[in-house]
Amino acid sequence: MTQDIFGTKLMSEEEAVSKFIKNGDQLALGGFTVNRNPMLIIREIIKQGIRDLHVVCHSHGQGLDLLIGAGCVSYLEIAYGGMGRFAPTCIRFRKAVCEGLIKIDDYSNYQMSLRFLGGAMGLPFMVTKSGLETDLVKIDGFSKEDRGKGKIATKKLEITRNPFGKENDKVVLLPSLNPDVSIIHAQYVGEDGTVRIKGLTFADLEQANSASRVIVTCEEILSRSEIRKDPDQNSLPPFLIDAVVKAPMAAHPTACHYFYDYDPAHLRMYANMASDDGTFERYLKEWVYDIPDQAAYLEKVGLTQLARIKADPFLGYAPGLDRK
Amino acid sequence: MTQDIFGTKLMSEEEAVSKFIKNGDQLALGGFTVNRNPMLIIREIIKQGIRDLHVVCHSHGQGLDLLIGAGCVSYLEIAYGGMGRFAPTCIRFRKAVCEGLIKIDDYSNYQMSLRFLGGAMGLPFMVTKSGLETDLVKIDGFSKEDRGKGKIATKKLEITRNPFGKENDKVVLLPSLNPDVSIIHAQYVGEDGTVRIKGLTFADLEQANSASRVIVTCEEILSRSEIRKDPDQNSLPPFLIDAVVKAPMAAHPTACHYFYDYDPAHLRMYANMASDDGTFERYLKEWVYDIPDQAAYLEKVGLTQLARIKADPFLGYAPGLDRK
Amino acid sequence: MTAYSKLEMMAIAAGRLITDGDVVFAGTGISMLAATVAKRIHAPNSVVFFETGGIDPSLDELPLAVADPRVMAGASMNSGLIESFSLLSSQRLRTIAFLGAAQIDRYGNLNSTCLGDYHKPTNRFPGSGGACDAASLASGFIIFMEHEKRRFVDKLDYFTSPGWLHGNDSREKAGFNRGGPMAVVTNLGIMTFHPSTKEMVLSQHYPGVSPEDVANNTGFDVDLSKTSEVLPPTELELKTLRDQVDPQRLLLG
Amino acid sequence: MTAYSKLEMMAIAAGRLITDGDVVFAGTGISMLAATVAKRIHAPNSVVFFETGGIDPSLDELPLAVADPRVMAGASMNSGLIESFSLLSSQRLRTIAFLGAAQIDRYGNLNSTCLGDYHKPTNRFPGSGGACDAASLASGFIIFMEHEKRRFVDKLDYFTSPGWLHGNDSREKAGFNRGGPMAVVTNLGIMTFHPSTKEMVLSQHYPGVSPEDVANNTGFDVDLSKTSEVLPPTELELKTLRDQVDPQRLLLG
Repeated sequence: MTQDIFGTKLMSEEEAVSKFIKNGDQLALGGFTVNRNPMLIIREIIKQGIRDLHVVCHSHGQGLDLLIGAGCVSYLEIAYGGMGRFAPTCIRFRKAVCEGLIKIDDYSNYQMSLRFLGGAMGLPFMVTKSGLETDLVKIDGFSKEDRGKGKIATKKLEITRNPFGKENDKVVLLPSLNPDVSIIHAQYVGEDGTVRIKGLTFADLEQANSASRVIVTCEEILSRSEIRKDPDQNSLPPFLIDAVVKAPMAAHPTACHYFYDYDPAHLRMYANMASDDGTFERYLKEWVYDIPDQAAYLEKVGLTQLARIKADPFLGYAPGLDRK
Repeated sequence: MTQDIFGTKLMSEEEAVSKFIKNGDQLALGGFTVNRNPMLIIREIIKQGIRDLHVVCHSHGQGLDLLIGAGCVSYLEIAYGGMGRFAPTCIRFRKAVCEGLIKIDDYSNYQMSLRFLGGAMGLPFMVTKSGLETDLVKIDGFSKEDRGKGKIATKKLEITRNPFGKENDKVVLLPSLNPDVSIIHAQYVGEDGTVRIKGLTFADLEQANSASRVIVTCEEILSRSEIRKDPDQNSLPPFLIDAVVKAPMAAHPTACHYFYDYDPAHLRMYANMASDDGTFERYLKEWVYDIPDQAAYLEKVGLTQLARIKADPFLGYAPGLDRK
Repeated sequence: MTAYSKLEMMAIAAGRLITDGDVVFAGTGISMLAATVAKRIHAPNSVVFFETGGIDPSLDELPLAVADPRVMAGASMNSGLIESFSLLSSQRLRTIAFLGAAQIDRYGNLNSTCLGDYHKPTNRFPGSGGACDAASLASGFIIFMEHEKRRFVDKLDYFTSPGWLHGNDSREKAGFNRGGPMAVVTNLGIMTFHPSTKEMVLSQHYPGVSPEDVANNTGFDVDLSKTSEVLPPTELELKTLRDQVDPQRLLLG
Repeated sequence: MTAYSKLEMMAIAAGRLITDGDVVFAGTGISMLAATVAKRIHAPNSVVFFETGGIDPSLDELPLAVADPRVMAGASMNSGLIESFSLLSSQRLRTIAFLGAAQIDRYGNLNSTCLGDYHKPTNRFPGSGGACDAASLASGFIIFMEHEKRRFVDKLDYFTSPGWLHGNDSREKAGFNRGGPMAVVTNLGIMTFHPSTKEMVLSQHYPGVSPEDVANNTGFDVDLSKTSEVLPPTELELKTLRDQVDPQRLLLG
């Protein structure tokens, strides 16, 4: 029987970030816009002043915007930066791109997911027909000088002919991604380190399988026998996981299926505060820098609001929640 | 609410095969050696005298051997034909290959799985480093005349350079597969047509997602509300399924996790009978042609033997089963 | 006759373009309304799925984002992006996508990325997300747009998602094996594409809108000669939309 | 000292090559015995997984095939072939595979496909299965063989799984970015490969076996100059193998 996570992988968010994330790392963000963003780890990255991150993701919202706004990101490969009706375009993201504060390269969601899958499968590249002729394949967001540096691919992509098809059968080859670190939030981790994600997995599994190091925050720790009772439901094996942080509601203000809904009140407040440099700094101070730990964070959110977003155990979300 | 399977997709094995499988089809076999072979459908194919099949699979055993032995197969793309200790090499398979009764082209398990995945993802080809320099990539099992005919790929594969890597970074490109028909056996199908496979999925999902038509046999039909209570556990959506055949133990003599183990006595008997043309014909007569339906088949297996291989509901197999 | 809003007209008009059995790749907002109203009225066997991996959820409450937990409840399957885009690409299905954009050109090519130069944009939008994928891979797609000159442009600032490219057979020649824009549903009417040239034409205008209103709000020439007035929403359509699709009035307001 | 069989010696000798933390791609038969005895003795944090998708099952009973339901019980995860071969390829893991074959050459290249001409073989074996994949993609692999001249051949009838190819740096030059055969465990001893030429050398012979026995059963010249006698199975190794790994004596007989 392999060793359990106690005394080895189970640790605080502070230890997880200081041990496994450093300046300049290529970082894959788990979750998708309003769901299962690894917010606790993102706040900890900001608190530890980690800089010059090269973020790779598909469609991201809250966590990404905070990370960019706090000045942690230098390079970004992305398909979508938005928060639905709360911020159709992520606010600090938009500002950073328009002001040239970060270097950005655009792909599509499938393209980015395929790049993670390619990395996870140990393949050098993946193929798609998505994006032929568009600026996604014609405009390189990164400079020639940046190409090949660190984890930046030597080329954005390559257009070639399908050797099994006809003359016009062109395809796009996409370089696989193998990020330094993947951060994800899961509902459950077993005492043995097995990870179980409920609801949609987005590209979290491809990201974790492709990364050199993986940090998982979770709502609950299950016993070894409990999590191994139905192995069909499990998502990642222990030997790919470097750090497990037990932290209920670590995805707040984004949702975590079966545990809590997204927090419309917080997301509206964030959108308001993010739209001005001064109030954004205040948000960072009040909700990141001045918060010692997750318990204090949840205190600040407040029991009333936490009760509002508590998920129905069968539906997985908070029915009737005021989302206007 | 979409319509349910009653009166539309739920049908007998006879109807499923006559409606959806025809001479010359490219057929993907679900399961893996001793597990979840779609035996009922395979026996029905044999009974209906379907010929000239082009079988594509990875590692297959019982179902494949029977299909080859009965003379239904003309072309075979495969990675492995064996039944573990019961027949280290499949017996009728070996005979057919050595006697030139079928045309065969060898790939590896990952290569075949990638080809199904590529088809499932709508990609024209997949890339791998597996097999460089070996005869798997150097020897084409099919003739030049056969290449491009029907569903046979125009080329077995293509060796090229990884455009994102260094000089020697060679890779193998594999043409994707989109079989005419995929046949799989599942534990559960919902009244809505949703399929749930328990235990290992092998490449069944990639096969079903890549095929033009899909036939599923199952142990049990679940109500719509039951199968949709936990959508995370489901394997295939209704709109990819053409026929559902409710047939308990339709994978016998191979195993079906949580329902029954493989049947060592039957597999030994088969291996003995398959090794001689005369006794093999007798096996076909007794166990295929003379059996009117699944109920009669199970009667012939006998209650005592069915009880021996009945799976423990927690372990998923029959503990202590005599497997020597 | 019951009064209705432009949003209701758009959702219902777009929903009518869905046929029974379609596998619909939906976004949020108006596309959710369109897909759901179609499913509840004339296309009961159409299925809605989301790029995030949610396949055929019960949609008892309207999701406000494609990653809303409401796309996971009562679903046939919960999976992930790879599985969802694989389905989108499936050659055996008729997959229809709903897309929005910041800019569109006469061939239905879309920009949802930025205004100005890509490297120093004057405005930035969220980006492709799955839009480029849906436009590239689905059997067809339907676009929602506000009808304004600055959005219907002669040349896109950035080319995010492929429509009919340069018209005629250029899409096929570029390597796409199916798909292309079917219609543009705006607040003024429904635009389609000429069968051979693939140039945008006005197909239907809403009651109270004149073909000239469309021309005046389009940044390129558009053929007005074949337009007719749209059938306004029926009582059933309006009632379904209001009572069953968005009873919380999250989108209908 | 307790008597032991050649099979027990082979399983234990191979098990000793596993280091703690290895992620072991196991087949059935002797490789199951080797992997499991290693895990229960000196490599508790090694993990066994199967090409079929079973990851770290409890193995309370020995599986007789990689698709045996016993590779699904008490596992960390049940997945499928794609997931399993992805893990095998993972660049962050040390993945070690156990393989068998019908023929091997001096560079550890393997044949598990056929004898005679591929198109008209005199005998047919099951084929690659995952062997070519493991030999191509794992961090390293260990081969089990019966030591016979007809199996240790100068030239393979069919080349299924890549070892050191033509020796020296030919494997790297061919495009493989890691891996290669580490050892061949036979019923006579343990063969390894010369660090630079990659030719097979006799590394250890079993008690009661002479280096000449190895030479007489090998179809090509093999360097015997560096061999030493293998440490026979310890009491703990034998007891673990017999009482915990295969108490049903399915493989030990």
